[in-house]
Amino acid sequence: MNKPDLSVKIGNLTLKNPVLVSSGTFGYGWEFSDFYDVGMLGGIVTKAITPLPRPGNPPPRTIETPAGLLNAIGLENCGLEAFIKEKLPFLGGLDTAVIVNVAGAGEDDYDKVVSELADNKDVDAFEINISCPNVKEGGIEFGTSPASASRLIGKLRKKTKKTIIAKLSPNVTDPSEIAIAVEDAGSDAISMVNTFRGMAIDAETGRPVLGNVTGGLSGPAIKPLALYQIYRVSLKVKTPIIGMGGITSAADAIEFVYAGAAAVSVGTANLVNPAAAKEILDGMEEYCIRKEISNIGDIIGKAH
Amino acid sequence: MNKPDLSVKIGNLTLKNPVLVSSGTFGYGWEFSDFYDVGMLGGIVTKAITPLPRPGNPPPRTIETPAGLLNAIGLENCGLEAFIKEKLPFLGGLDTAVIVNVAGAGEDDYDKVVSELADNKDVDAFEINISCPNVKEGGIEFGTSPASASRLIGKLRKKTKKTIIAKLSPNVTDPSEIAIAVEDAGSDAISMVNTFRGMAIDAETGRPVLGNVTGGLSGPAIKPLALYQIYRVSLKVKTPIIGMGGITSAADAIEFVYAGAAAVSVGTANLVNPAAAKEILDGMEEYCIRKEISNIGDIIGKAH
Amino acid sequence: MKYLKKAKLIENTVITDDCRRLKLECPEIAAEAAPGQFVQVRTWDENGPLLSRPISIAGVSNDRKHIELWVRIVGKGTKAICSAGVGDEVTLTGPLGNGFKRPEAGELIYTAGGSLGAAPLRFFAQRFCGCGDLKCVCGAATACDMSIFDDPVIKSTGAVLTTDDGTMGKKGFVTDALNELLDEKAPDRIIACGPHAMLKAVAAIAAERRIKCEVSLDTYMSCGIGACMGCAVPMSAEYGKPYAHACTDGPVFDSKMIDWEAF
Amino acid sequence: MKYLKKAKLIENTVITDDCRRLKLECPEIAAEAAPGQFVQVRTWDENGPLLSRPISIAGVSNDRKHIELWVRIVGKGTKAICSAGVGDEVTLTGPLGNGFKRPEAGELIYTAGGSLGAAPLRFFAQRFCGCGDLKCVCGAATACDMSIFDDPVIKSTGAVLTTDDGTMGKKGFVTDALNELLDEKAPDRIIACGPHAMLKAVAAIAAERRIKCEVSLDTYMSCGIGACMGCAVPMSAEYGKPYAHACTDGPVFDSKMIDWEAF
Ligand SMILES: Cc1cc2nc3c(=O)[nH]c(=O)nc-3n(C[C@H](O)[C@H](O)[C@H](O)COP(=O)(O)OP(=O)(O)OC[C@H]3O[C@@H](n4cnc5c(N)ncnc54)[C@H](O)[C@@H]3O)c2cc1C
Ligand SMILES: Cc1cc2nc3c(=O)[nH]c(=O)nc-3n(C[C@H](O)[C@H](O)[C@H](O)COP(=O)(O)OP(=O)(O)OC[C@H]3O[C@@H](n4cnc5c(N)ncnc54)[C@H](O)[C@@H]3O)c2cc1C
Ligand SMILES: Cc1cc2nc3c(=O)[nH]c(=O)nc-3n(C[C@H](O)[C@H](O)[C@H](O)COP(=O)(O)O)c2cc1C
Ligand SMILES: Cc1cc2nc3c(=O)[nH]c(=O)nc-3n(C[C@H](O)[C@H](O)[C@H](O)COP(=O)(O)O)c2cc1C
Ligand code: FES
Ligand code: FES
Repeated sequence: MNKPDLSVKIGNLTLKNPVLVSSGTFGYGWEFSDFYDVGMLGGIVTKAITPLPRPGNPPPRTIETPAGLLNAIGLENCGLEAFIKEKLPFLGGLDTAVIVNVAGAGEDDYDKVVSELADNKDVDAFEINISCPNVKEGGIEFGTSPASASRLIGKLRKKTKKTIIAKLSPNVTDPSEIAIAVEDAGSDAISMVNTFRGMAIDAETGRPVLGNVTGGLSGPAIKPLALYQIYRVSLKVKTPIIGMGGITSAADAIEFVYAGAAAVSVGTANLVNPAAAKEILDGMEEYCIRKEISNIGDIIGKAH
Repeated sequence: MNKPDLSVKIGNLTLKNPVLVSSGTFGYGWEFSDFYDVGMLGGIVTKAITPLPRPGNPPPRTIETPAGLLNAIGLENCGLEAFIKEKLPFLGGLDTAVIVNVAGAGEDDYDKVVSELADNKDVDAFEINISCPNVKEGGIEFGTSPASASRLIGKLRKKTKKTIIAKLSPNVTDPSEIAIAVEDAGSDAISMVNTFRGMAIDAETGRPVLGNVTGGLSGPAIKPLALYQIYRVSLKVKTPIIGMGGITSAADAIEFVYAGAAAVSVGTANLVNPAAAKEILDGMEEYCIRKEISNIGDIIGKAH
Repeated sequence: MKYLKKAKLIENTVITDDCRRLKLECPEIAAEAAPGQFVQVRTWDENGPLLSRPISIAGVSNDRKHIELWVRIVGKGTKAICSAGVGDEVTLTGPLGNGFKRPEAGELIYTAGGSLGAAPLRFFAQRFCGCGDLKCVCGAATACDMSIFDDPVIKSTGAVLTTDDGTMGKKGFVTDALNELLDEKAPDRIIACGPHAMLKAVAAIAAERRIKCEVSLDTYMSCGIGACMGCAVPMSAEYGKPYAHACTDGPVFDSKMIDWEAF
Repeated sequence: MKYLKKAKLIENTVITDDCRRLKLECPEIAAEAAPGQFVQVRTWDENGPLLSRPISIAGVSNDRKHIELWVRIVGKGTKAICSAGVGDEVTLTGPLGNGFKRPEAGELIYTAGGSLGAAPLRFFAQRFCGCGDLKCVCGAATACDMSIFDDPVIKSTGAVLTTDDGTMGKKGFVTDALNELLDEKAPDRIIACGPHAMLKAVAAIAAERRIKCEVSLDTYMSCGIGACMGCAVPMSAEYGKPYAHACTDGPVFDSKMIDWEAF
């Protein structure tokens, strides 16, 4: 068989393959460039960018749980200005889509980051993080109410022609409601899931382990939950879904595609094995060849 | 040190110790009696009982996931009549609290089971399952709307003087809302969490693994999520919480107590190791002795 | 009575690339085990899968102190089990489930084992050799798997050995060899264990020839002790209930009670 | 350059009940490793913990083909690592982090190692012996742990050995022995690695005596390569940023830059 066609269209952006790397788990890309050519990926999603630098939460910020990772980083990042100056040039030089994850404490923060980068040639898309469980001011609030999610996305839609991806919170009764709201408001795609709210307690001391008390759970533990949410939401929206949550192997990634994801994103697995995303991409290609799937698009949502 | 006091009051029921076993993971008790004297436990929660027998869902009904178990049993049970005749006598003969888990397709079903057992001397309490993710007709609906949860509990409250425990769904934006609603409606206690909605897909075939397509996730994978929900809800309600979700060791159980649970319940761990609940009870006692905790009540919610 | 025991691993023998024969010291289970029953096995605490794994009892030592298990590495649980070292403690729960019916005096029984499915049949032969009249067929996909049957008990039954690809023994499926035996003479009972497709085929043959047939099913199990209702097997109308449970009602079932279409 | 490699385990030696010395073949990492750097280690695929585990490089063989790790079993990850067999493949990422500053000619350096914290200091001594003037103190809680220091490199430094309980070597804490040395003569630098409480005490001593001091911190890490921002270390005002990251800015830090109160 010829090489399968793995390309995917997300809004007006064509990804050369469906393997992205998730925000907060891939630094700004260059951290992984000793291990493989990160330009081979479908896209790189940056750590959340806020207008000003954020110091992040007090440690401990991460703790391993059974098959999972709890984190409460608190959106530590260098801020918009340093991002443009120090991080973006490397990303812009790669032959891969650069997706900037945007976060903030209020609508203005999101607006500022998107407006500033709206015409930047090194940026291909925005992932709007309306679902971070680890900052108290905002983020998660947008993600749990269809009305405020819709208002935020609607506002940002007016600021840029670039692809907008809304990143949903899984910590809701029905993620489809928010998905429909952001789709109607002009989001080109949806990415899900962000982390599930969780916490760890030290049995010896009786105290919460994380400096931030609560955190967000990622990794293989949440894979069945993420698959379910994507399966369910993909029945309700027409925009493509970028699926993530515990993807560790090519088989995992393929399951997300069957569930309804047009592209997949590798998160925690990058922290475990720095070559994870490359291995998953290679494995997906092998899978398509072995199964004689000439176009990955043919199997999207086929578990339905 | 003397033996610590492990007893707990839940409504008008005193549990001799805080270790229960969860509905659907301990059969009707006798299945475990070859392994230890199950009468030593604080209480036994039965498999969900419905007025009529239910055949359950088509197989496969369970599948292991990373550190978790997905199930879609579909409330298979022998029905109220056979339960009273065949299962209850054994349970009634034990020196432990017998808690009947009640489920149904509509309010009438719950009403029927509770009314019928309201004066049965072998029954000590009812756990009202408003949170089963694996039956389409009802269950989960009560668990996701404060109004219907409140109406159902209010109705059942009138039917029995025995302790009523409302079992909440974790698949909601804010479990505190439902907790407050059922507390106001007369529930003596809250038990949480039931399973998280999830699914598994077979990467080779692209098809859902479970006969029921979707299922509920339990086991160590969900422990951080359960701890968080209990921590959060215990800030909002005064009624005792029976905490569960991935408890596998005495240390796990102690963490739930610190998070805010007055009693704990062992579920999936029983399936993995039939002596799990006994070992956890023994370990909690040892913990209290080692830490010189004379009354387990002293550490409830102390992580706050 | 069911036991939960730490059993010492006495021998761990390589049978094929991916199969091991384990000998475990567990007098309680050995004393009560019947052919067709199984044990739940765990060799890990934290660093392993969640659930224990069900494995058929392949035999019991003459002094009834040890049990034998035959295990094929197919995933992480069996991999961990097979890499246990001699002297290690293995956690066993058992004996579990209902075994094959005891043979009656003079009963003619044909056994059909596919690959490691031969394990419980081997225990049957070991226990009941002499009680009835036994003719055995054992089939494997290819020659590499034939060493599974290189076992004194199986040999003593004079079993017909087949491979699907003819690389060793008789060429063809177990069912082909079974049919040949059946053409010669109808037995009182067929008992079978092996892959799903093979059992289905054996059940069809038995139904057509109206011969009593017991199959030992391999279903996904969680608890193995009747607590979770996870191991449902769809049953035929005759059975009276839509589902049976493999771990308590089985794993051995009368093949005509099973709804093979739904299963 | 950082490498992700499968390294062959060449030796796995028991040092104490719960400590092992591992020798691994990994020329790429061995060639570039500097004292104070670490590797991320994995010996499992499915049957193990999620994250890799950070372990200091305790030395490099003369031919720069092998690295040495000293590991204490404290949980499931280190248990799996220490039970790897000779010949097994171990997944390593490294060398990671920033090591100790290279000694200048004639620089007088005191090293203080608590228990396995001696590992990176041993590599320092191995690499730089001769470059500066080294005086070493190694402390353990009790005699059972003293065999950690029974190592040719550590011996060659003439290290002062202490135990908290006096069951072997000098009685007292590492810091007591360090203070004695300091009373004799002030060095140009102290370098230390060990339990948190010990490092804090060493940092306080160095601050009081106004001696330059580097400590190698043991923080909880996820990625080890600067990707997750998980390994935050609270820093003093002087550092200019509220947090540094142990895996990229450290694990070796100038002790006066750390906000010991918040840490
Ligand atoms: C009553 C009974 C008796 C058995 N006797 C034996 C025996 O004597 N020797 C032996 O080697 N095996 C036996 N099995 C099968 C054995 O239990 C499975 O191979 C094992 O549970 C797989 O676990 P794993 O972690 O290695 O595989 P996993 O990593 O869990 O899965 C690997 C693959 O095996 C499949 N699988 C997982 N569990 C089962 C299962 N229970 N049945 C069928 N397929 C499964 C999965 O779908 C997957 O494709 C028996 C099963 C039952 C129910
Ligand atoms: C830069 C660096 C270098 C290190 N060098 C060595 C070394 O040379 N030799 C060595 O034996 N160990 C070293 N460690 C510590 C080692 O990484 C931990 O002991 C290991 O990660 C624990 O994993 P586990 O799965 O065995 O324990 P777990 O089961 O994860 O936990 C067991 C206990 O150890 C604690 N723990 C877990 N991870 C860490 C950690 N990173 N630091 C401190 N405590 C932890 C837990 O809180 C828990 O109490 C180093 C750590 C760092 C960050
Ligand atoms: C350490 C860490 C940091 C993260 N930071 C961000 C972030 O800044 N913005 C965001 O949208 N998601 C963030 N996430 C969530 C991931 O992008 C991803 O949605 C989630 O981890 C689920 O995927 P996984 O299970 O593959 O990790 C972070 C996750 C982790 C583990
Ligand atoms: C196989 C299985 C069957 C279950 N059946 C029921 C049930 O009938 N009623 C109910 O309220 N909860 C049921 N549950 C949920 C458990 O009681 C418990 O809430 C959940 O499994 C979380 O605890 P765990 O992680 O310790 O298992 C079931 C869980 C499992 C695994
Ligand atoms: S496996 Fe649990 S009931 Fe059969
Ligand atoms: S451990 Fe991930 S940034 Fe340091």
